Amino acid sequence: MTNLWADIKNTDLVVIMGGNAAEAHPCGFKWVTEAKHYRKAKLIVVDPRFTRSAAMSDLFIQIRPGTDIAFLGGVIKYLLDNDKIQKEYVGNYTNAAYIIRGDFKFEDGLFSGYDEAKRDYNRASWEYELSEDGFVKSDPSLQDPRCVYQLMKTHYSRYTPEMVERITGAPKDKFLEACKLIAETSAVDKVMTSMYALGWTQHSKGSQNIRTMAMIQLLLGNIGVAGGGMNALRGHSNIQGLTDIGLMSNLIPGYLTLANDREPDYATYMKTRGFKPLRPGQTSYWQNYDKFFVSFAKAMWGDAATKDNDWAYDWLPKIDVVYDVLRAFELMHQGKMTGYFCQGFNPLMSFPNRRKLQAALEKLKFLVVMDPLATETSEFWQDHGEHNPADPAKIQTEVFRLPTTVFAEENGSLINSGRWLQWHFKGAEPPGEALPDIDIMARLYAKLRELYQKDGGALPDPLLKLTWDYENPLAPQPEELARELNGKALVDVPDPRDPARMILRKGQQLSGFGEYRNDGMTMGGCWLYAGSWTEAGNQMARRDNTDPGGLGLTPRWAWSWPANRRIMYNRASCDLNGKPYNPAKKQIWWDGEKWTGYDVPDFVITSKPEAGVGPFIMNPEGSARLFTRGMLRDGPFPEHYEPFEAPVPNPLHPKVNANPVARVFKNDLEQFGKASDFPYVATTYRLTEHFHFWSKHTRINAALQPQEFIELGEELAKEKGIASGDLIEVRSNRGRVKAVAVVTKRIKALKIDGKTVHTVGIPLHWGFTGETKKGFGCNQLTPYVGDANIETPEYKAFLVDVKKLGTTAA
Amino acid sequence: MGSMQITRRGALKLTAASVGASTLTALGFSPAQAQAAVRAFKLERTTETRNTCPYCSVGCGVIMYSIGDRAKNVKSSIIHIEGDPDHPTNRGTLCPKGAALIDFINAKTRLQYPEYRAPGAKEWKRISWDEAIDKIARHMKADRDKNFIAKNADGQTVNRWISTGFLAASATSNETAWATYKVVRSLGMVVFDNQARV
Amino acid sequence: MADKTTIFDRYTSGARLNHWINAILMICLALSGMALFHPSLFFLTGLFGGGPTARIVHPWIGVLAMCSFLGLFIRFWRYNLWGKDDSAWMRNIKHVVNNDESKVPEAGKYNAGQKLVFWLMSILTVLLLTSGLAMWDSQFGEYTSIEQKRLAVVVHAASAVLLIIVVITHIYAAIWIRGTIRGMTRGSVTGGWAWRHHRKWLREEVGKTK
Amino acid sequence: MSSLQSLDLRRRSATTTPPPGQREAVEVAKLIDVSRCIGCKACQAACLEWNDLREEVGINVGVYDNPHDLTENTWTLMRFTEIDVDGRFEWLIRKDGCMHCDDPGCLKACPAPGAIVQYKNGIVDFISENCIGCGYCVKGCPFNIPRISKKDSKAYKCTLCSDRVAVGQAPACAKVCPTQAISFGTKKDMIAWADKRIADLKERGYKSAGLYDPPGVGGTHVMYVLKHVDRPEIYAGLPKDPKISPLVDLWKGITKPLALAGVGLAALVGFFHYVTHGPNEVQEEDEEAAAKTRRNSAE
Repeated sequence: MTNLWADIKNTDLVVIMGGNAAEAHPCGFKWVTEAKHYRKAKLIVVDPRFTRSAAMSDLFIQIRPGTDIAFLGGVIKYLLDNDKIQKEYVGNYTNAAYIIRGDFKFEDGLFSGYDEAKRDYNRASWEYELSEDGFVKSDPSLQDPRCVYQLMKTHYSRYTPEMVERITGAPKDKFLEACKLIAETSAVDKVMTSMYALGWTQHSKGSQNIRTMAMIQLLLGNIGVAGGGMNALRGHSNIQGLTDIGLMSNLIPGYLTLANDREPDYATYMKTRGFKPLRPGQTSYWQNYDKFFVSFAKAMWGDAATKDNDWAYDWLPKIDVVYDVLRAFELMHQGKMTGYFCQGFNPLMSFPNRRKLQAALEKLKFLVVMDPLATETSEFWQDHGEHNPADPAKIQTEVFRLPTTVFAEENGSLINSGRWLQWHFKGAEPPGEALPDIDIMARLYAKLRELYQKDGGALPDPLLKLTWDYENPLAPQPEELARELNGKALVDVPDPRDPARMILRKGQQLSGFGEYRNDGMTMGGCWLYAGSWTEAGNQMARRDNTDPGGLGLTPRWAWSWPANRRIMYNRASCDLNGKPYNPAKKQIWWDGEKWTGYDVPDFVITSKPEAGVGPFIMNPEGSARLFTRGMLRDGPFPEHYEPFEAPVPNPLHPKVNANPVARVFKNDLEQFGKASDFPYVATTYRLTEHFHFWSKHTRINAALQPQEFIELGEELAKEKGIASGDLIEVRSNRGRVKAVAVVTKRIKALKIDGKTVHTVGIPLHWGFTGETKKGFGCNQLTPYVGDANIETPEYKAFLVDVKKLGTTAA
Repeated sequence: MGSMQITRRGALKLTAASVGASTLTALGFSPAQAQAAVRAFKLERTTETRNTCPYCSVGCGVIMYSIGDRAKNVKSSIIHIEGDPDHPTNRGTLCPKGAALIDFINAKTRLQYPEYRAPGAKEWKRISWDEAIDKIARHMKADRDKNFIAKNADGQTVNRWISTGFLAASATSNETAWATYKVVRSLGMVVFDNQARV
Repeated sequence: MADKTTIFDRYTSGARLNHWINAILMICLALSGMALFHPSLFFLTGLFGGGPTARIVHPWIGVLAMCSFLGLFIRFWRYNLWGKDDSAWMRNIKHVVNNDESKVPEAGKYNAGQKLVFWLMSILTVLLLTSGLAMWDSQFGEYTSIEQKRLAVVVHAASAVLLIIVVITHIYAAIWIRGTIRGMTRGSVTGGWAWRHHRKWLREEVGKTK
Repeated sequence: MSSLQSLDLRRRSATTTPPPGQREAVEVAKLIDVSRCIGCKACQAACLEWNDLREEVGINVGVYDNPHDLTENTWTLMRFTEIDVDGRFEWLIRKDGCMHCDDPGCLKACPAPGAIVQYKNGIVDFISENCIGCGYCVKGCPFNIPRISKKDSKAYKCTLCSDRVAVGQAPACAKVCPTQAISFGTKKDMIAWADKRIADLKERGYKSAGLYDPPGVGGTHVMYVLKHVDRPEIYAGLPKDPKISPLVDLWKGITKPLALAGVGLAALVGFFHYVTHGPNEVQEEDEEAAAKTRRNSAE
């Protein structure tokens, strides 16, 4: 979230699309109901189903799964055609005026530079035109045909309301009604918020779904503004933290990236990460990259990371490709993996194409599951009848199952969607011999260290020299780790202007990432968390909920990254002179000497407005990108591509049907089904009664939604002779699910490009362990293809067939 | 006891009276009233601990109520969880998962001790932590020493290990994440991911 | 005087046993039923071990009572068929109340008042049975709707009250008409009693022994 | 004044002596704003959790309602209705449970002294110790709420968390509700809040939005804000004009003492008849006449 949960109360229009906040985030959705009551806000819900969020909406529009870009592209066209944009904001705070290289083009569904053999683009042409001084050329009048604004206008000219209806099935009149409501928020005193979640990410063009809305929000001037923003409603309680701390194939904490094979040394590595400003006088905050990197290296290896060894650059692995989960299981399936750890994660149920996952796990030599609950993954080798057929005698995988604590049995911090780091406290001892994950990792580390110390082996140094100076090395305390994440001075740090004066004492906790250094004098695990545990103590445990300004920012409750800032890009809530666009909702302002206000300014606080520094300080150009340059693999402007399994060819460009750069493994390609065999569009989702595959282990939740079911519209049910409560089978080309039919008015048949298309809804929660009735799980059906940029699987749009099995459900 | 006496008295009257005893109503006889106090408030004198709901990313504040006052001889056990009214996001409210958190803590399927499943085995076998950690570490070392890629085909140092992977949790704390990150990365593991991807 | 007294058998030991079983069950039913009928009588549940047990045993006693009543009905129904004399007896009931039976037709085994009691008891018993089953939630709860149960409760209560009044009448008559009770205790009545109250029956009995 | 009760009583089932009535208490109410209810079942979960109840894990019968009806464990239940109202599709979600009637039919019907009480604040509570399990409350309730336990044969229903309210807390469901579809406070405040909600709904085009506080049962201490208050029955059969059934009134009203009086009267009539007319005794002439008859016959 660029903003925070309680800030939703400040909005005038909520658009829930690509998510279902009422169902998946009920307590966050509260702020929608508050906005509706106190600000008379409207709620638009666009979804393939009439969800619980839709039940609260003023306008609901049903679309076909996987057509969000078509819908939103149509909105962009409407805004541009009707000049419903926040012009000052777009002109000054976005790259709308910037000139793009002459060789950039888009034709027949492809951007310039496509290489079909590699299924990839050469993205060189997706770039600004630079003048001799190295800065981006621009045309503030927005008239240049090569400026972003004009290119965008041309690009979306194809997304007429008629085309939107043809692709998405959304009736033209309703679509225009939504456009009108959205357009109203281009006024400076009106704001819209976008609440989305996995309904946008879980597509082969997930990143672009989100980008399209981000572009709309920029056009409307709604980013950086209270009640606005792009609000990703993250799924898990600490998915934000896990990502911040870089627990992904290619990440270093704080969104730094691992080096790749083409970067043999630190200097080369830093060359592409220095981020020289692209416009005069811009902050380009990533210029501090090296400070963050070096402090991280010092946190890892302390004295062993020196300037001379490039801060232990070689001890960090270099990547040739990103080893995301889909690739991991593909490698496993090919028999190329030996071992696999699942820490609080249940991939057998969570990843697509369960049959493939099962076969892959059988090929492992060892599997380690660390979990508080008996997950399906840990029991993949057990025979559970039709819900998990297996022959244990034939499965050679060794499985270790290690019991862990739950939230109630440990101290620590979790980061919510609004980037708040909130500390929690232990209330009871864990059951039996269960241990905190930290202790398990520490014991494992101690054992490995012992073995390498004794016997040597492949590159032992990074392991042996890892900083592990915890009071009890077998059970580091969360408080110790949290202080390490924040960072501290390793030596007395002198003031550069007066070397005799020390600005930091050795061992002192850093108060912010501004104190991070690239010379090895400081260490810090994650620069974004600098300020979370300062000399003043644990800021994450703060509990003062006062709310100066009344916007719900509560700046003294817990601590939010970066720098306790509650609304990101908040400089953009003010005009060029530093005055809030909407005085009724002041966040920060220029008081004549400095930036001040109720929030921590997302800006150099002494930077005068007349200096012309852009509000998007992380970007070298200082402005937000309507045109993303080469940042995303599948295009600088979002384009509608069909899901890999779609009921119709792409009406915009039938030859380029699906995302042309999404990665597909060979045997998965063969497993895509055709519309002739699998005529219905399916989508998967969570229900409010359950949390993924956990809450089926809790008695109360199990009773609230006890058994697997599948939702289908009345028209399809009638066609198939299916009544509510019947037992039905849903098949894709990868598997099948037997479940109870819930026939509903909430899913209607759509007219897509002249063809009637039915949608089938498949909730995901049931498996073969826990308190609920046993189920198959929707991922028996889902396709093994991911988003072109981040490889999130396309769980949300695929093809199935439906068959009635019997009249009484088991 | 009160009602017992009533019963005896009633019985006496009955034996004394003829069948016309139904006229007893004329006496306006009424049994003594048992006190109708409402059920005792079950949280009185329980111990409160602040925590955060571990499910979704709204990050609702919860208060856990446990029996015992943390005295030495009392084992704390959480008996009830409800929303933290001071929390600026949830303001005391919870969703159906959060409201049932107590059943997550006490789930029948909570794991109690380390278990091991041997190749081809049909059953779990309980093992000690030491044995589990020792076995896992030896597996890891054997694979790492065998398959560690120090240099790529071009002879460039890459120091990566791709034959064992790690899938990290998304509900563990930042502190767990950091401890995990340190161990995983120092081993050179790159088949490393978390729930953010899916 | 003793030598003048003649004795006539009125009830067999089986009939007596049947009657008293029924009487006891009816009293239990009345006590447990009344206990649940009006708060002022709730203390009567104490006789049955408290409210819940009173609630549990009442319908089971009812089942037993129905069985025993069925026995009585089979034994006596044909003596209770209504005749012309019975109507005349009824019309002149005030003389009976005034202890003067000479102004009413001679009664057979049962006079019209007794027959009325018999048929009222039979009808009310059937009503109590059906309404009782309809509201017996623990056994047959799902077979009736709430509205039907509500009606059943009213019918049950009304029938029960009427039945109790009938029973009171029955008992009072037995007390009032001296010499009656020995019919149900010893099984026999004196000839004088029969002459005075059931002369026709006496003549029939005498005729039988001829 | 002296009383061990944590809440004062207003009514007590099957009791002929009135509870102390001098003290006055503020009436409380729970307001369920159906227009803000997302059907998340948090209330259902919180109710089970707070009251230490666990529902059986059932099956899905083709709807979202789980379990499919109120039970002795499920004192509150979300009921879902898919319906087209005035040409607009709506997914109506109603939290069902005890309405805490001001004139409670259950209490009226209950034969067990003190098994059902009404506190001065309006809460109608079942005192399980006194419950005899007869099920009369089920028959007395105009909303079909109480359920008899299969385990202990006692009647159960929502207590409006009387234990929480007694110590100044809101009912568990009201506190937990994420969207403030459930609020709790004094009845006066709840009506005022409902007015604001109704104004908002009317602005949004729901002309027949209104408060459901049915006068037929004297008003309730659980009230609804409905978008279509003119058609409460579309909300999974919420009764349009609930009243205690006339049959219940018949059996619990004046007829009850009248019936007892009838029984007493019958006994009295007998007694007075005996006093005035004396016993009807067999006379010597009767015996003689009988003996004579026998002799005649024998001849």
